[in-house]
Amino acid sequence: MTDLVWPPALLMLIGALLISVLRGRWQALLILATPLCTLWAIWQLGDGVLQSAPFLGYSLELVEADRVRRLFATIFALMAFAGGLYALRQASWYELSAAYAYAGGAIGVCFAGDLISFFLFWELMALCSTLVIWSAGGDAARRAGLRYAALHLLGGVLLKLGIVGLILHSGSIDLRPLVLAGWDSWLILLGILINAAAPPLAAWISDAYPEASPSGSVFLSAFTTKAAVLALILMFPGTQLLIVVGLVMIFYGIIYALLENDMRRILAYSIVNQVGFMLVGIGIGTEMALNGAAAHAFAHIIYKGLLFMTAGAVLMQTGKRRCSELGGLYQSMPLTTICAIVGALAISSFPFTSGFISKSMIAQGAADQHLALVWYLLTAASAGVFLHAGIKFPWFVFFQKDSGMRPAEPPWNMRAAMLLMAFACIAIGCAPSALYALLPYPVAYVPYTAGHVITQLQLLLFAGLAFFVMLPWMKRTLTISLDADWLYRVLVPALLHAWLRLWRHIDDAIDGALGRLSTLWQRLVVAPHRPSGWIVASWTTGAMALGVLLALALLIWRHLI
Amino acid sequence: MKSHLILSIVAKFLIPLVLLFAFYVQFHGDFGPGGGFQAGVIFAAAVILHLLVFGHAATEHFIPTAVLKIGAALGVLIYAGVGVASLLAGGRYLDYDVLADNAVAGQHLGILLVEAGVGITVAAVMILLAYSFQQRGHDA
Amino acid sequence: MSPQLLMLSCLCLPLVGGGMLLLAHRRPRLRELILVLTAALSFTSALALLLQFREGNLLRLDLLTLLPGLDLMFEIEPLGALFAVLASGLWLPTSLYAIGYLRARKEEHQTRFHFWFCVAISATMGIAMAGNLLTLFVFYEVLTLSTYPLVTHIGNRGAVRGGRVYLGVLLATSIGLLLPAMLWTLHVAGTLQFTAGGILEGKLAPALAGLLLLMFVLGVGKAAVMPMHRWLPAAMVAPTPVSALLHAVAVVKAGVFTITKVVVYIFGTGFLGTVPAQRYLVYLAGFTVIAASVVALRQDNIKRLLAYSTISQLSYIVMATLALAPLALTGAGLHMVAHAFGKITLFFAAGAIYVAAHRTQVSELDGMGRRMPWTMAAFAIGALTMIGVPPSAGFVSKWFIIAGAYQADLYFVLAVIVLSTALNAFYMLPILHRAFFRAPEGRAHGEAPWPMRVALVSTAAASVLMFFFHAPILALTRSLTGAAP
Amino acid sequence: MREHLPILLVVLPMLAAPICSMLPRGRQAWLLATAVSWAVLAIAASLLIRVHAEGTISYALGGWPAPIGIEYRLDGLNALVQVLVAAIAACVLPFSGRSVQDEIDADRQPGFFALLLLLITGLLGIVATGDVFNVFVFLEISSLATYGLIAFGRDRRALLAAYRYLVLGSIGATLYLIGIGLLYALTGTLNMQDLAARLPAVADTRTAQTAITLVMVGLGIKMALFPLHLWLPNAYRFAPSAISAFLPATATKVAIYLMLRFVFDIFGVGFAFGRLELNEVLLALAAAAMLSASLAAMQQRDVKGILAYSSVAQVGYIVLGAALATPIGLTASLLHLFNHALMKGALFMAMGCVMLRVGRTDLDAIRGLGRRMPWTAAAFVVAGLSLIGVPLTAGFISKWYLVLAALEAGWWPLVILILVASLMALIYVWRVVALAYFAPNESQRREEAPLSMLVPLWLLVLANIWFGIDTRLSVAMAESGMRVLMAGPP
Repeated sequence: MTDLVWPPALLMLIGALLISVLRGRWQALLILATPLCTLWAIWQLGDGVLQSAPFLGYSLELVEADRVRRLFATIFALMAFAGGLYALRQASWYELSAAYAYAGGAIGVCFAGDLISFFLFWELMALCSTLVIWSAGGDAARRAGLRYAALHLLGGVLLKLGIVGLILHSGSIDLRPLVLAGWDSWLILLGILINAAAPPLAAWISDAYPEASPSGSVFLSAFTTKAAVLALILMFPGTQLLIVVGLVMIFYGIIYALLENDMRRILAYSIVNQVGFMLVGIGIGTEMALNGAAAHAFAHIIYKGLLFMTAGAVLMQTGKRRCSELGGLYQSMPLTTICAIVGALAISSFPFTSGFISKSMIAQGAADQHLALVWYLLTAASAGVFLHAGIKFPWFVFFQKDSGMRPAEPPWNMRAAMLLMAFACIAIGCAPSALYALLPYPVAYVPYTAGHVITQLQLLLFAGLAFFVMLPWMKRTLTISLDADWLYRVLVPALLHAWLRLWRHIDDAIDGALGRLSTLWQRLVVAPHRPSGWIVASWTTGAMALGVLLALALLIWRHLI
Repeated sequence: MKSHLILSIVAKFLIPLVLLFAFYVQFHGDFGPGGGFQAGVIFAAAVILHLLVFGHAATEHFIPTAVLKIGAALGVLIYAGVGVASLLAGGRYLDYDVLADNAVAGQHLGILLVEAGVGITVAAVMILLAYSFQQRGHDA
Repeated sequence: MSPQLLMLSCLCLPLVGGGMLLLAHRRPRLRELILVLTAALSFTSALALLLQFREGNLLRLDLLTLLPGLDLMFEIEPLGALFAVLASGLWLPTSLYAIGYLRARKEEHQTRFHFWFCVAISATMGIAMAGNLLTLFVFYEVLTLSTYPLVTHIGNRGAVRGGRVYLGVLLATSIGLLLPAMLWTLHVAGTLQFTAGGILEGKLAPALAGLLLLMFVLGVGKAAVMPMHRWLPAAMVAPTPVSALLHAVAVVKAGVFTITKVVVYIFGTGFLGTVPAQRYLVYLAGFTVIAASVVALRQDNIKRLLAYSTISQLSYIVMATLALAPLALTGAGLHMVAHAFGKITLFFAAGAIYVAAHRTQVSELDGMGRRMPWTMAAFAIGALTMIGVPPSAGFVSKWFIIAGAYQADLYFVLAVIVLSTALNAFYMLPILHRAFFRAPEGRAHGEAPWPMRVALVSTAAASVLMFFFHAPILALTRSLTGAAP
Repeated sequence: MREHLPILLVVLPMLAAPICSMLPRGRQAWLLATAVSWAVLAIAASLLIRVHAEGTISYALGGWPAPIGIEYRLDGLNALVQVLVAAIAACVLPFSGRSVQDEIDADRQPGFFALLLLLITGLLGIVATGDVFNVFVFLEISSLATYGLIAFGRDRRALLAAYRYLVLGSIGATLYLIGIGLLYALTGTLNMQDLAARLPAVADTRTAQTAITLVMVGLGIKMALFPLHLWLPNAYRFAPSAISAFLPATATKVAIYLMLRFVFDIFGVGFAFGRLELNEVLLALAAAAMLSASLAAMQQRDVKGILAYSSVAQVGYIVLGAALATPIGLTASLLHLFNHALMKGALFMAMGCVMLRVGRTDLDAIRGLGRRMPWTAAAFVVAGLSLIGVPLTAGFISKWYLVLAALEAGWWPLVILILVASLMALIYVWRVVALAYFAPNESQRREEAPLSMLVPLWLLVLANIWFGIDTRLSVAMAESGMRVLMAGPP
């Protein structure tokens, strides 16, 4: 049964490999064809375990498909295609190759039927995403990539610890819903949450993504966090803790995004915020909420990809990244501006965009469970999202005061990619049933009721009002805001340096002590034994004889006493 | 060498006496206290006195080093030879009984020879030592 | 061939080859042919031995009896068979590599170099097959002495100084601690035979057993557990083929191999479990793992960095062995192999860079990935093995070490693994970034000579292959834990 | 004739000595001496075999039976020591041919060989005799010969060294003489067995105790027991090569044998060690010897100096084993006595080769020796390994036994001590080896020593390996010697 299956992840990886070998037209063709082939393969998969392989004495379930896995794989493949199109002419071959392998890892995670293969693909993602960050070149990217890699390898190891422990204690390697009990499941959760960018370990996202190349950040925005969301759906549905974590993430994202100046950092924080919504959905754990989380992930990938594409286009055309240095670009980049606005509306759940139909499902899920507080918070957060992502990003970048720059529109492939994504945002928003059909559980939810639409519009209106009222406060942010990343930006290096200093001190102290001891030893013990020392130096004959007699006297005296 | 008249006269007077005494000790060793070792030393003492008083050249004149060397070896040879002879004669090592026809004669002969060997060697070696000390002084 | 003859040939083939090398002194090509042939034959016989062993033949060879109860004898057990195959197997690429290296560097005394290399391999085989502690000790010392001429091969002042540290530490620890520990063991147990389940149980008070174990762990200086680690960085004055095979595989693995043998066959894991002090040695090894990684962070010289990384990785194995759980022992055995593949690749790459570009510092590696893609790709795989990331051999072994730590309820080990993984990433990844993501500078140059390239690519490939096809090795190391109930 | 072998063994070299001295040419003297040494070895070996087959051999001199007459008495112990002395002599004499030719004036060579034969006579006599006064006589013969031989050294300092040895040696001999005089006064006998039988009755007297002390100190000087070793280093260093190869392998060994004989067979362990606690003194001195002399050896600038100090340290090992007074300790002691003779003989012979070709033996002369004289250097390495106590060499076996003995007696610190001293041996041997092989030398001309020197040298080296691998013979011998000693006074 396993013979006829094309593992989608494998196709993607082969594509990645070939991209690194081929050049020119063939490479371009491959870039566009690989995700599509993968997509085809994804939809060829039936449900259940389709491919297994022996490893570490276990039988791995390399490909196991079901609805939610297919959903995520689909959007990953689509995103790879859009990203590939966006990056087609601009990115280096190694960035594309790494990005595709990264996507392959993400798709592999989607279909991993057991913990071990899940982990293997998980690590692949971590490595390849590091390469994507590094591909941007430059020192900032190097350092950010390094921190990123270290943190993710750390998360990977935690996950590994958890997985090994779980396998050892339960005897099964199956990837299945878990109960939070014991070290192992906590470690697994922790490992996944690091990838989901849950505070306080969320800082890597705003640290690393903005340092990637324009196309790199598009890829990055899609896979890592959403793979974590999928993992949580598969392993921790209905874990109450996730509601709390999700809410924290939502507000953390909003607050930092509001304080932030760098446009891509704003978007990075908004990822945290959006993933927070999904986590809340998973934490609620009802079919409705899980559907909502999955749908939101799907929608989110598209509009966040779109936003990063527009930000990337601006960056590429202007070379500027700070909001305070940008502005007035709508005049020369109208298409980009429109796309950015579409994305911004989608993220703010504006009716008739994808965000509206997915985010409201989560809220509905909360309402169904009579989680009033959660519902209120989610609603308030929607306003916050509109503030930072829906208005702040497009306003400061494209409108505001005129920066005087008149950059051209980006190349055709970027424009095509942006248009594709913008179209998808609106298409899903207008015809939600297509997306709903893909969701894991049957959907009996109608987003477009009058009350719902009006409520949402009111909310957005007041939020928009608030933004322009508070505009003076918004402008002052020229600095980089301090985040939990000081932990590894400042504290860890400081600790390391302290350790190294201590180490050197200890070393010196030991050396010093050894030195003194050896001097003493030399003087008291070794020196007399030198050829000129008193023990060795030729004694006069008389002294020798006297010595002998003394020894004799001593011995006799000893006996006679 | 500066000549010391009194010393040389006394020496000339003493040396024969000492030599005579040496021989007495040598041959009396058979019966009473004495023997080859002591006799050899006394003999050598006489020669050493001659050496001290009259100088190396004079002494060497009548007791050449070569002779002494042969003497030293010869003495040992005599001593060991007697032992081997007793072995060959069918007895044990230094078993003088078998050296002559009867045991008493054999004892006499054996002891006489052995003591002679010892005496010769000791005297020769002592004199050689004295010679070499003398020589060293001159070399330097 | 009878198993005994096979064992003897494992031991003697390198020596015979070495002798023939000396005879072929004046004909470099013939000499190198002999070298490669010898390595290949040694590998074949080690492999044959392994197969014999897996068929369940009793492989025992009594060579000679020094004193009653004190004999030189060999007996194959799983770990030893593995070690023998590993060392001789890696000798083959190393000999190729060494030929390329020495030729390219136009080194003097090449015959002498190859000869001592043969002797060292023979000693390694002796260690691998040793049937009792005395035999092991004898070959351990032979290995120390025979590698000295290799370490000081260059012959300048620095080499002599490094060699002195090397020899001093290794001999002082082995004579000052290992030998007394061995004597003590003999005195207490009346034998030195490696016996499944150990020979000390019930014969030594736990407190004293702790002391004895400490003497063993520190006495085996080759395992480089701190504070006995200083020889390893010092030995980096050696030509790279030496650092590669000896200080990534043969010598250091002989150290951890000895510790493993002592733990499994002298103490017995069951008995050692009752020894309280054993925990502290786990802590010591864990400390070494972390501390050496931290020191590696600030190294700029590639080989020194690799040396500290080796120290860290060795203590991994020691730590896993001392965890005493069956899975941890399996992990220790696997890690011996995995680290060997990875580290030898790294050293090969370092040497190739030295030969082709005359660079020795990490800070000089900018853009090396463009200039020497094969070399640096191999280096990357080696680095991933060190970190333990799939798809590399290190992943497999660390997996089992983690599992073993769970089995033994040693959360300390887990913490060490977490921390060291992050640290390893911190000192390995910047090198990769430099090599691949920076523009090359300086004079253009190509790859190192082909024998070196073949060697390093093959070991890198082995490292990846072990990730996928580790079943035979796993089976072997599993049977090791079968010997340790 | 067969029954006279015990005396022939002693008489043969004694007869040959004067003949040697009268021969006109050094070459002839050398040939004679060599032939004699081989004959002596043959006799000693046959005696050893006979002792093992038939038990103790007693030979009364001059037909006077013991205890009145002088008795030669061979048992498992002294038959072994005789073979040792004879074997070393048989190796050193062929070796000495070239080196004597090189180091000593032609007209003095016959005298040299005569003295050497006398030395052999003296040593064999000490070992063979069962009479304490006869021991003194042979002691004097050997000592006088030694003084003369050392004085043959080319270096001017040889004379001073010989003189110092003469003074100290005479003091030692005198002490010994006074000691046995006291014993004679107490018991009225000089025969060892008789003495042993009569001694217990008078053991409580101060005279007896003083006598023991005198004998022990006298012998201590002869065997160079720390701190009475001061004469030794320079004597060995400046003596002619052949002599410095011969002396450490035999002379001190014979003195040690004598001490063992006195302590175990005459005084009895219970008296000497139990009552007088001499073992504590010996242990302390042995420990001091091992550490202090090794330290000194580590810092010598001359290889012969290194080896000389090492000899002092090794005496410590031997005494250590004996002072434990257990069967295994004694076995270790005797084994080491035997093995050390082999290794030190080989080492000094190697230095003889160096002396011949390089003309000096300081560390600078060793530079690049591995290339210049590969066989000699290799021999030095192997014998050096044996000295350190590396497995598969003879040195390992005896040290192993020593450690076992210390462990058995529960003397942990001694184990450490032995290992530390071995480590120091490692260091001082290594200094030489490293220079020989790893020090660059501008003149790389190859000039190996002649075969006549290499063959005896390598014989000893191979013996070192042989007795490191096949230990049956040496251990059996040592154990039979041990049994003699452990049996104690009759």
